[in-house]
Amino acid sequence: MFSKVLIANRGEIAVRIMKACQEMNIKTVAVYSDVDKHAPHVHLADESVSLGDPTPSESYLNIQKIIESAQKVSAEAIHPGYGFLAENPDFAKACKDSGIVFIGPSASVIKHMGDKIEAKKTMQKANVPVIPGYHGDKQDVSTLVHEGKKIGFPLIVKASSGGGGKGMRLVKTDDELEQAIEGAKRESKSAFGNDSVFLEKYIDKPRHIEFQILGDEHGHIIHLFERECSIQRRHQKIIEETPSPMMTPKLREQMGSAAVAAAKAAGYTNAGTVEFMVDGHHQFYFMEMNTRLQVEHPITEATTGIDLVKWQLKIANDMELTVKQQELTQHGHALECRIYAEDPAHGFLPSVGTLSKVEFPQGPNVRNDAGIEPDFEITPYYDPMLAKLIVSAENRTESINKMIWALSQYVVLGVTTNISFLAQVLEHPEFQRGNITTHFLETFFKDWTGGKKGELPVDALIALAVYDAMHTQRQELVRFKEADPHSPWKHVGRWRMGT
Amino acid sequence: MFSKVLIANRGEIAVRIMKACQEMNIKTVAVYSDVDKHAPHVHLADESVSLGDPTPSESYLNIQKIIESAQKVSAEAIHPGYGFLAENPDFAKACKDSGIVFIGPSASVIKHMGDKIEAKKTMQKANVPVIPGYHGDKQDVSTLVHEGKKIGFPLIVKASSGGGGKGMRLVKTDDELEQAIEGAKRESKSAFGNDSVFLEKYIDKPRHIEFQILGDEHGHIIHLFERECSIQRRHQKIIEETPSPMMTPKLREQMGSAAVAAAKAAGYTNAGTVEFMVDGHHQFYFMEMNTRLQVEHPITEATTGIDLVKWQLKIANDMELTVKQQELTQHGHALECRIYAEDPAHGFLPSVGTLSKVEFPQGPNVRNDAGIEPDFEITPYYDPMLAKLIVSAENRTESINKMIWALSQYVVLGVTTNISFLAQVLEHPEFQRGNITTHFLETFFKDWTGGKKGELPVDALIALAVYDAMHTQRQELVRFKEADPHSPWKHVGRWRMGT
Amino acid sequence: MEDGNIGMFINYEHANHVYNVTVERRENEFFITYDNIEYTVTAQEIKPGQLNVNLGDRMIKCMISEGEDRKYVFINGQVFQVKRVELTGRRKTEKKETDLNSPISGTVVSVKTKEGESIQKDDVIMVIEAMKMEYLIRAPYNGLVKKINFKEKDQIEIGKLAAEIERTKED
Amino acid sequence: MEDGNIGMFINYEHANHVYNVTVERRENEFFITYDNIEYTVTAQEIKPGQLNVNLGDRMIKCMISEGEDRKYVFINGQVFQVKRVELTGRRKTEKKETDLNSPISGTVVSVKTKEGESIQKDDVIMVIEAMKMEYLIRAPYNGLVKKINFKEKDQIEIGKLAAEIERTKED
Repeated sequence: MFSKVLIANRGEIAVRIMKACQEMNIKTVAVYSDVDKHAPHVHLADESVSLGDPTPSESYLNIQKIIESAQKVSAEAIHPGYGFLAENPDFAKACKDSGIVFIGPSASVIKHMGDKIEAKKTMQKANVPVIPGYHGDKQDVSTLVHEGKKIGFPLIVKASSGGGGKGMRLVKTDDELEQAIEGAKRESKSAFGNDSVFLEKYIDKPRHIEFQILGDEHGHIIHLFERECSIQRRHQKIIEETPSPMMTPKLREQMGSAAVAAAKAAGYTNAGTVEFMVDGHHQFYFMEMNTRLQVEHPITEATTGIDLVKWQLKIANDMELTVKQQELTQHGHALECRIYAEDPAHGFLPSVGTLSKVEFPQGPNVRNDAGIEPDFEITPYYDPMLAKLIVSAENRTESINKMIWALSQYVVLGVTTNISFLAQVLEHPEFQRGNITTHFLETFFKDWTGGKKGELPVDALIALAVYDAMHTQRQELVRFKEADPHSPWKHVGRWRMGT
Repeated sequence: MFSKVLIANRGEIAVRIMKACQEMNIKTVAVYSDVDKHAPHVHLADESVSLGDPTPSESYLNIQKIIESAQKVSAEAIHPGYGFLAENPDFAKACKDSGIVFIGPSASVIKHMGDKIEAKKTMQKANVPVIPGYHGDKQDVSTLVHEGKKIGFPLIVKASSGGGGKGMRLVKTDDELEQAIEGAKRESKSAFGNDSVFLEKYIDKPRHIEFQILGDEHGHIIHLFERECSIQRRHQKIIEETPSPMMTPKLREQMGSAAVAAAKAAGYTNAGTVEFMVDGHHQFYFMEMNTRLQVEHPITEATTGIDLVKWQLKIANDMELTVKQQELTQHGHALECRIYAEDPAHGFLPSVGTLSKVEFPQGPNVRNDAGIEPDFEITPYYDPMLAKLIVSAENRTESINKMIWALSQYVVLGVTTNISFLAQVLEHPEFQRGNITTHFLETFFKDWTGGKKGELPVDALIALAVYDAMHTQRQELVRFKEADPHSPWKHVGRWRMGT
Repeated sequence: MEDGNIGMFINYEHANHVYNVTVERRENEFFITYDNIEYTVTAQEIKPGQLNVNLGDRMIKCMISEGEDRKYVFINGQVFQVKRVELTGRRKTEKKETDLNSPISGTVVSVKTKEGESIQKDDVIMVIEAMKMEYLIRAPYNGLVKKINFKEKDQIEIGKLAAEIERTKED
Repeated sequence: MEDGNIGMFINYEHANHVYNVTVERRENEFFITYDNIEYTVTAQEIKPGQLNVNLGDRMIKCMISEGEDRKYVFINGQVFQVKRVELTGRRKTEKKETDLNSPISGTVVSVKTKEGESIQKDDVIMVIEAMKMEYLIRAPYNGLVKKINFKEKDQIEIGKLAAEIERTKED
C-alpha cells in the first residue's frame, strides 16, 4: 500500500479521504490556499503544503503547484476528491508523467467520458439506452427538422456549447420545430460564438438516478446499486437517498446491468458513477458518467457496508476487487443532506462569515462528513458546501424521521445555512410519499421565504435575556447605573436593597 | 406511540434511549441523583426529576422514588436501560401496578429467568442444550459423587448461593471428587450460611457467545445473530464483536434456533439475550437469559441495520414485529470497546475525577455511545463505564484496524482510562487471529503494566514546553524575573535585547 | 452604596421587529418580563453559549453565540439572528447624549416640566413606569421645552418622542 | 528595562522521571532544548489545549489539559500525566527561601566562595551553565560555608546539592 498520499482538495472530502488513509496507516499530505491555512483538512493531515493565493486557478486548480507539492513531500499518490481537478484528464496525465499515482481512472477514460457526445456514442454501441436525439455534425435546418421529427415530441433543442438554458428550446409540436431550431441557433451564436445545436427527447417526470460503480485493474467491475438524486436546485443536488422510492427489483437489475455495461464499454477503473434519467414510465436513459468519487457516496456506503474511498486506494494500488456482485445487498435506507452556507429564503445566496459555533448531531447511524470547525471562516472563494449529514435506518420513513431529528440538532452559527430549508423539504407530504422529480424544488419551494412565520419565539427571548444577564458583571451593572442615569440598568422596585 | 417516557437510568444508555425517543417524537424524562445533576442524560432530556442521595439504593435502585417520579410527570412508560432495576421483577410489577408500561418483558419472565436453576430446567424441557450438571436438592455426598461421575471429568463444584469463586472446586479426576465436594460444602457453609452445591461439566476453551432476541406481544420471536463477548476481565466484558470469528453458518443456524426456542420456552417478549458457552469443539450450552437490553447491543445494530431500542419502544407499545427472520442478514463486521475510568496497569482500579477534555473519534461507521462530556465529574458511586466505541467495516481485519485508529483518536483527560489497554488487546496477534476464549485476558494480559515503556516521548515534552510558553504572559515573565532571581525565568544569552 | 437586585431593559431586534424585554437576576433565579408576562426561570450554562433554561417543568435548550454586531440563537432546530438595539440610536460610549425617546412602553407617572419652560441638561422631564420599574426621561442638553407629547397616566410606546426641547446655543 | 527574549527552565515529572527542558519563544518560533538537542518549532493552538506543533515537515498533534496538580497530555493515542516540579521543593509563594540544589544539569562555570567563609543571604555561591543559560546558586540564608561539592568545570546534575551552609542563628 502507499505510504504517503497527497489529497488535492479541501473541505469535507479532504477530511473524509484523510480519515480513510489514517485507518490504512497511510500518511496524508494536505494542500491549502492562504484562506485555508487553519482549515480542518490541514489540521488533520500529517503534513501540509501551502499553495498561496486562494484563487482556485492559483491553488486547488493549479496542476503544476500540486504536482510540485507532491514531489516536495515524496507523496506516491494523489487523491483528487471531487470537483477541482478530479475530472481533468490533463491532471491525471501530469500525475502519471511525474511518476505519481492518480487515484481514479486513466486520463484517456476521463477525457473520453468528459466529452458528452462521445460518451453517448460509446454507450449506444454498448446497448446502453441513451436519450433519443440527434448529435450529428450536419447542422442545416432541414436536416435538423428531419431528425427532430424522427425523435418525436416533446423534444428539446440545446446549444452544443450551451449551459444555463441559453440556446435551449422546448418543442411540443411538429409545427413549432423549425422556428425553435432557428431561434436556438441564433441565441447560441450570440452567446457562445457557435450555432451548433443538438436535439433530444424531452423527459416527463424525470428522476435523476445514478449507479455507483467500482472497477479494478484486473477486469472486475461491479455496481453498488442506485442513488436517487432528484432533489436539486439549479442542477445542484441537495438531498440524496438510497434505495430510490421508485425502484423495483427488476428495474434495479436492468439499470445495474446497464451501468456495468457502460463502465465496461468505457474501460472504466476505480470508483465512478453512471447517471441516468428515468421517466414516469420507468424508461431510463444514460446521461453521463462521473469519473470520480461522488459527493453522495456515503449513502451507498451506509446501505452496502462497502467503504468506497478505501477501495479507491486499494484499486489504485493495483489490488483486486474482492467484493462480488452477488454478495452485495442493500440494508435499510440512507439519506444525505448537504449543508450549505447559503440563504434559501433569498435565492440561495451564498453566506460568508466566521463560524462561531458548530455542533454536529450525534447518534446511532448518524454520520457527519464535515469540513468545518468553530472559528473557521467561510470565504467566497470556494463552493459553499460546509458538510454532509448522512443517516440510515430500517426503512425510508424511519430514515426521514431520523434525518429531521438530526437536522434539528445541527448547530451552525455565524453564517446562514440551508438547514431549516432541508428539514422542510423532508417534511413535505409529496417528498414523504416519494413523489419526487428533478422539478420538485421548483414546483413546491419556488418562492420559499423561511416557511414558518419569522417571529422570534418567546423561548428565544427568555434565553437571550438570561444569557445577557449572566454575561453582565454585577460590578458593571452598578457602575453603569451610577455613571449613567440613562443606562438600561435600573434598580428594581420589587426587591429590597442590601444583601 | 407513547408521548412521554421516563428513563430509569443514567450514563450512555440513558442518552442512547433518549435519542431513540427523540427520533420517534417521544418526550423524555431523566431521573438523576445529586452527583448527576449536570450529567449528559439530564441535559438531553425534556424534563428531569431529582432522586436526591447518590447512593444507588436511594436513587437509581429506589423503586418507589422512580415510580413517583414517573407519576409526577405523567410518563406513560419507563425504560429501565440495563443494570440498576432492569432485571428486577418487583420493579416491573410496581410499574404495572401503577399503570405504567415497563419497557421489557413481564415481571414473571424476569423472575423466572433470574433464577438460574429454574431457567436451565426450562431450557432442558425445550431441548436447548445446557451444561451437563447436577442441580438437584439431594445434597448428601454420596448422591453428589454418583451424579458427578455421570457428568464426567473435568467438572466444577459450585456453591448454589455462590459467587466470587467461593465454594468452587475444579475436579479433574474421579478420585478427587469426594474431597472436593466436601471442601466446597464447608467453604460455602461458612461463606453463605448454606452448604448446598451443584455440579457442572468444565468447559475447555470456553467462548462466551450470545444471541440477540426480539419478541413481540403477538407471538413473533426472531434472533438477530450472535455476539462474541469472550474478552472479559473478572467476568466483565470489555470488547465484543459480531460475527464471531469462530462461527460457521451451520452453527449459527443451530444456535439461533436454540435461542429462539429458549425465548419461546420462556414466553419472552421485548429485547433479550440468550447467553451460551461454546467449547473448542463447537458444542454450545445455554448459560442464562438476560431479560433486558444489553450493553453490547450496538454491534448487532451495526451489522443488521435494526434499531433495537426503537423496537423495544414499539413492542412495549403493542406494535407487531415486522422484521422477518429470513429477511435478516449480517453486513460486515462490528466491534465494540467499552471505555472505562479505570487503571488497567493497577488492577483495573476505578479512577475518579473531573473530565477536563473529552473528544470522540469521528468517521464513517464510528459510533460513540457516551455518557460523558467535558467538566463532568466521575464519582465512585456508579459503574466506571464512561462510553462505548462501536465501529463496523467490511470484514474483521478492517474492523480491527478501524477500531485501533479510532481508539488512537479518543481523548479523555482528567481520569485514567483503559483506552491504551484496549488498543493493545486489539493489536495482540492471538486476538487478530480470532483465537480468543474467556481466559484470553488472564492468559495474555495478566500483569499488564502499560505495555510500551512508560517513558515520556520527546514530542510530548516539546508540546508541553510550547504550551507552557504560550500560556505564560510576557509581563508575568518579566515580573518573575525582576522579583525573583531564582525564578525559572532567565534572559537568554543568544538573543539581543530590545524589540 | 446600594447593591441590591438590579434589572435590565433590553430591546432585541429580529426581522424588523423589536422585542422589549426586562430581566432581573436574583442569585440563581431570573425574572423575565415580555409582553406583560413574567417568566421565572433557573438556568445553567452547560458550556460556553449553551443554555438549559428551566421554566417550570419545561426545559428550554438553546445555543447562543456572538457575531460582530448580532447574536445567533439556535433553538428547536432553528437559528435566529438578533441584534440588541438602543432604540434611540445612542451608543454606549463614555460621553453620550441622552435623548427624548422612551426606551420602553409604559405609563407616564409624572411630568416634571411644562411647555415654554427653560430646562437644564439632565433635568427630569418625565417619569415612565413599566413592568414595575421607573424610567426617567432627562433633558439631553440645556434648552427650552417646546412641546410635551404625553401627560400623566398616558400610555407611551417604545421609541416615541416624549418631548421636544429647543437647544440653547452654546459657544 | 530589558524586555527582550526570555527563556524558561522547566522540570517535568512523569512516572518518577524528571525531564529538564528549556523553552524560548521568539514571536512565532519556539526553541526547545532537551537532552542537549534543540528543537525549533512553530505551533498553533487550534482550540483551547489542542496544539499542532510543526517540527520541520512533521506535525506533532497533541491535546493538553490542566488538572489540579498535573497536566494531561494526549499524544498519538496515549495519555501521560505530567507534573511540573520545583526540584528543590520550593513553592511559588510570595516569600520563599532559595536553596542549594542545582535546578538544572550543567557545568559549573565559577565558584564564588570558599569552604569556611561567612556568607550573606543571596550571595552568589556558584554559577552553573546549561544550554547556553547561566544559573546562579545563591545563599538561602546568612551562614558559614561548610562544604562546596563542585569545583569549576565540574558537571553538576539536576537536584544535586551544590554546597552546604551552616545557618547563622538569628533571634
